[in-house]
Amino acid sequence: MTHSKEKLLEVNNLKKHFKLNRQDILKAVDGVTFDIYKGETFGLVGESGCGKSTVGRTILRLYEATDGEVKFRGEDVHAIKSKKRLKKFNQSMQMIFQDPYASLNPRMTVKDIIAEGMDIHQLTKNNKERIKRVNALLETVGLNSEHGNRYPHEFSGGQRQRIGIARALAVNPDFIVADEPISALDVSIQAQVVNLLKRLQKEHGLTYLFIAHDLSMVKHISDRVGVMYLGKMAEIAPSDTLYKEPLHPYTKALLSAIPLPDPKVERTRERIILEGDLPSPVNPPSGCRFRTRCPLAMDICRKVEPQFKEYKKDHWVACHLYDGKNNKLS
Amino acid sequence: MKKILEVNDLSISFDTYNAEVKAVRGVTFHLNEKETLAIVGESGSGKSVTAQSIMQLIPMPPGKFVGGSIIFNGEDLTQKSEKQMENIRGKEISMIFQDPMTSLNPTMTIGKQIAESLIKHQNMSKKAAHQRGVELLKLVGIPNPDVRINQYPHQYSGGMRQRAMIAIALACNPKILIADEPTTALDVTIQAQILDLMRDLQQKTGTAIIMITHDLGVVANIAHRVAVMYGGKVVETGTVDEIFYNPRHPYTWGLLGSMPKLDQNKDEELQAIPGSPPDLANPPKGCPFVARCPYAMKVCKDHMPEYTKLSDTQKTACWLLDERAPKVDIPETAVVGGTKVHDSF
Amino acid sequence: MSQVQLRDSDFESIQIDQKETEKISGQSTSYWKDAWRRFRKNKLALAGVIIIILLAFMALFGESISGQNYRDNDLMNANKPPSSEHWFGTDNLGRDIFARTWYGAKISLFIGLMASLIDLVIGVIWGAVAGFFGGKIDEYMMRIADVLYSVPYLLVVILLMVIMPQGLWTLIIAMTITGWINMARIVRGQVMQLRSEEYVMAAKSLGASNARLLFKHLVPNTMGPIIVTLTLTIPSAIFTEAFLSYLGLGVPAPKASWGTMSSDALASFQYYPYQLFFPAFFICLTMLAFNIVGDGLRDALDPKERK
Amino acid sequence: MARYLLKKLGSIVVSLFIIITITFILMKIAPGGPFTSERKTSPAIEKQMMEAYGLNDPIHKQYIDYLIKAAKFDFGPSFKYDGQEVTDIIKRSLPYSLILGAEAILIALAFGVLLGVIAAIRHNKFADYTAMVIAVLGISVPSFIMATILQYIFAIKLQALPIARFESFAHTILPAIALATTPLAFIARLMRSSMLEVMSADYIKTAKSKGLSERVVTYRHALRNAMLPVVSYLGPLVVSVLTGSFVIEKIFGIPGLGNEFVVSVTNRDYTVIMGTTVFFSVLLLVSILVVDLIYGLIDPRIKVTSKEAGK
Repeated sequence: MTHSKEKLLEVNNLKKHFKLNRQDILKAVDGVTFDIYKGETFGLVGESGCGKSTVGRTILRLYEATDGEVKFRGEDVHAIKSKKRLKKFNQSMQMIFQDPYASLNPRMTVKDIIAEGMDIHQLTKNNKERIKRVNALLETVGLNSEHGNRYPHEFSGGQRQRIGIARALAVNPDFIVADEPISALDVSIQAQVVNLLKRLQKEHGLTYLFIAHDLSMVKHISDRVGVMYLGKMAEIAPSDTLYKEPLHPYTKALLSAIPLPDPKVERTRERIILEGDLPSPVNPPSGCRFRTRCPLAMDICRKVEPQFKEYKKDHWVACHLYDGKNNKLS
Repeated sequence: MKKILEVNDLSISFDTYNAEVKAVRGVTFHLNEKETLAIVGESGSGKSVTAQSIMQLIPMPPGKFVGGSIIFNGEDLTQKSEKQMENIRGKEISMIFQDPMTSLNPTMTIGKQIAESLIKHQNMSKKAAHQRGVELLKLVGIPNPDVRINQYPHQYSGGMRQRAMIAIALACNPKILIADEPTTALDVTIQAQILDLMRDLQQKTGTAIIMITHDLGVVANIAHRVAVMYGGKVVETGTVDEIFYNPRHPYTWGLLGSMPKLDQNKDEELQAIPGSPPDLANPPKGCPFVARCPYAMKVCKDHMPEYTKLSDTQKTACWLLDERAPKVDIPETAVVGGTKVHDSF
Repeated sequence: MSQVQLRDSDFESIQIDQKETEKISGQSTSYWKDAWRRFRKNKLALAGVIIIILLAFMALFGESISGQNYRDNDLMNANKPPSSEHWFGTDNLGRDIFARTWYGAKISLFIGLMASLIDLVIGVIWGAVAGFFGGKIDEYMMRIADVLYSVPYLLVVILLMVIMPQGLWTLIIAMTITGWINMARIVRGQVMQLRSEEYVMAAKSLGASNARLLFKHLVPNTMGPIIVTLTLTIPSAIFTEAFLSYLGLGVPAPKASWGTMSSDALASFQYYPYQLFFPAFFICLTMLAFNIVGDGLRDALDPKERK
Repeated sequence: MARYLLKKLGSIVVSLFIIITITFILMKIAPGGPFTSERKTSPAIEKQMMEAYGLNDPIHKQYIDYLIKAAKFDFGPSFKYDGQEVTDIIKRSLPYSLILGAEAILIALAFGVLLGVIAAIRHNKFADYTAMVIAVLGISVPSFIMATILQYIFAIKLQALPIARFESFAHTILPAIALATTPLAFIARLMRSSMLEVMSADYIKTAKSKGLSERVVTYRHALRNAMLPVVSYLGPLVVSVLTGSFVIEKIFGIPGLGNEFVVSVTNRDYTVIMGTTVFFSVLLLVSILVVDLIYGLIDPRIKVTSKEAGK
């Protein structure tokens, strides 16, 4: 692994609950812990409604956390009160969004969209410098200065997504949350964006939190991957390890569910097919949240919530199968 | 193998605010009995329009039938009246759509929505149709079908709605099922369930399936044959093995290359296809892929290549297959195979 | 298929500049330019604009064109049909209806415009604040609006007209006291929806202040619905004024509006239908013009049509 | 459902309380006392009357008295007509207004929906344009002008229908049409756009792909769902008809509640004004509640929307 072991971001027992009405609370994120090292890409996967996007947004303080802490370079993000500090923090953390059609203000020119961060943080001294910098950014993401005067609706999905990347880069961030940046794009365009993100990471020494539901792409781009299920972290491991030796039954099922572009393999596969649907995060199952769909569920799973523990070096899992005395599998 | 459906040189346009968009430009393919044909391509390639025009579901205007034929049972569907089509839709050919959330009528119970086609095509009584509806829900794997049948779509989860859609489509044992991106809006684990169900049902009923998708994984999983569409044209067609193991069109190479392999080295770049798809309001004169093709030649710009027959089943439209063109091997990034999977606990 | 003679040289590789495929043809169009282009194609709406301009012009300068004025009565010449001297005829006091019509236009349009503008200001501020801050603030603000809304609009206006001294501004104030609620609701709904749009999130994550979020992102994107609502509020205000005048609660004499003129003419319309015709016709024409312009703007500004 | 109903009823009570309070305050600050009109009354008699009506009590007592009485639907005596209770006036005039209003609502709904559906089905064709021209004209012609036009054509020129008063069904036709014009036009436009939206929904494609005929698709699938916005317009529809009745009843000389209200306004007969205002508000709030209930019945989703809203 290329990155150092310096922790850039520490997320400790983060919770984000949304109050729906008087009785119902949506526990979108319900106690999630992980670290992101400087210079790495941390992939976060899970099915819709598992809380992965909420994690990203809560880290950036787009949502206020219900409980827990997010430490960026050792400083608790949610404790920042001063406007100035917060602004500084906003500059070092950025986000790339999912929907290339909804993430750009239709009334602003591309130039103004990209320069917005620079304007807010007063990064450029004069208009000339502003234009120069915008053009350089456009160039970086494979567009050119002519595009600056156009409006978002004139661009294709892939181009728009690159504009979104340029906007995030404009403030020279250290850390970028990429919230499903490729899910809305066509396959051939996905690869363009992924390649661009990787190139930028190398050139600018960026750290990514890459949120996605497409496991094969996550594996390709991430150094380590966390798997979420119903607001909880099920497993974290280096991406190769996760794919070669997944521990959590949910991870295994998830991996098994991806159809591979290889007909011969597909024909002979005996895939694990999970029964049923995702339970509601408003009213999650007791004990282990995956037990209602887990083919290996035991008695204890209903009663006790499994702890999230380091099973092997760098390989964390929350499952009673790996509890020592219940450990029948390894 | 008997051909059950033939689409010949089909062209469909749309009048939009600014221009006429030539969405489908001379598409030809066929469907054999009991097989699954995947039509694969990116958004705007014309795959959905092709599928909907088989059912004659394209609203005209703004849609416009430009030419070609769709032969089913020896008759041209493009020449049929609306009344005649009504007896084919739902009975001979059925369709399921991408978004199960919006494809079901929110104010009607699932049972009634299933019963409609049974009453229409099989003259069933309401009671018999209800009974058959319960059986169908059971067939598509919905638990407690006798309770579920009286519920409304919003009481179903996404995966169950798509199951219900399949039950509706299969109610009258159609000869052809057209599935327009049926799993795109679903999560992976639910997608696996639905694909499994579709394969299962095909074995039981022998329905031929046209599967519209952009996901090559889904294609490899379910298809027998594949038609690759780009820019409103079919650029390559063949059996699933031919398309994955012996692709001959640079666009197919590009598609295969842009998918990350599970055992691919992280430092390797993905083989992205550069640029963006062509604007079909103003389509290129020659090969639609020319602007993004790394092997483009002078001829590609102005002349659309004809199909080269590579086997009984594989046809490819590319000038590289002309004897005068330079020899090009399949690039390594497009080579598929040997992926190791762990499918057990 | 046309059989073309191809030469070997046709099979030479060419380098395609990928920059080419990124090129976007055509003029860059902003939202407003695009909307204007669409609006211009709507002939009916354009006709509406022209009618409004003409009406406004006549309201400003029309009164004295025929050499008469709105208040001189001449009982000898009462109830005269249209003639070369009195183009629209005279009323029961012998006043020139042509001059009165355009004087009335001034009053009617002024009331319509003023009431709509006040609605606009209060409605936009109220709605934007409620929608932007959400939560408790929103709940209380909208509760107040709901209660005001649960008394029929015209009833409120009538009640206020009863207790306040009659006059032009009384009329306007009475009309705006609950009239802004509609605008506030529309703006609130829009702001609520836009607030969770990804581009607002993006600006927020860049560290944008609330003021920036509101004025750079939210307000410009609600302009479309606001303008449409405004153009549709004007005819409803003109209608309300006419309605009230009809009930005898309008502008006091000798001032005249289209509403008071129709009201006065009603008693004898069987004998002098032209006295009712002119003001009534112009009320309808104005409302029609504003309505079709509003419809045209809605079509032109609707973001749904832009994809 | 019971909880929902209770909550709604609660908010109606609160709204009513506020409305009564506001009308009370407005009345108190209104210029001129109830007896300072053209009728000359001696100071002694006036004082006596003030006493009789409880107008000399401290203001808070008057307020509480009024609240209690209003809760019992007792709005006190009319200031202008001796010996007449406001409640009696309402009772006497309400039937006229009810019949007229019901007719107008029926006309507006039936023809509005019909026009809208025709326009949507024949989208961008002649019938569509015709229907929409009718609708725009309907919105642009105020009801009182419409009433006069109708009177002129059908009563004066054609002599086909009675010009005024309320004596038989024939008498109600013209005022009901005049009253219905604006809401009819509104419903037609609403119905058209809602129908167009529904017709392009995915589930309509599903219905067509089942082989259902155009007619079945339109009526069984599209119409019902497209009606939902029209149902939510029923509340404003009641208001529109109510307030429209002020002028229409005046023009046609119908002794309905609207007419009473207008007369009381010109007479500054405060108790009648207040009574009718409160009565109208109750009517409106109840009709909005009824709309909510109907909505819940035809749209099965309504019960869960509050849960999904959080997403």
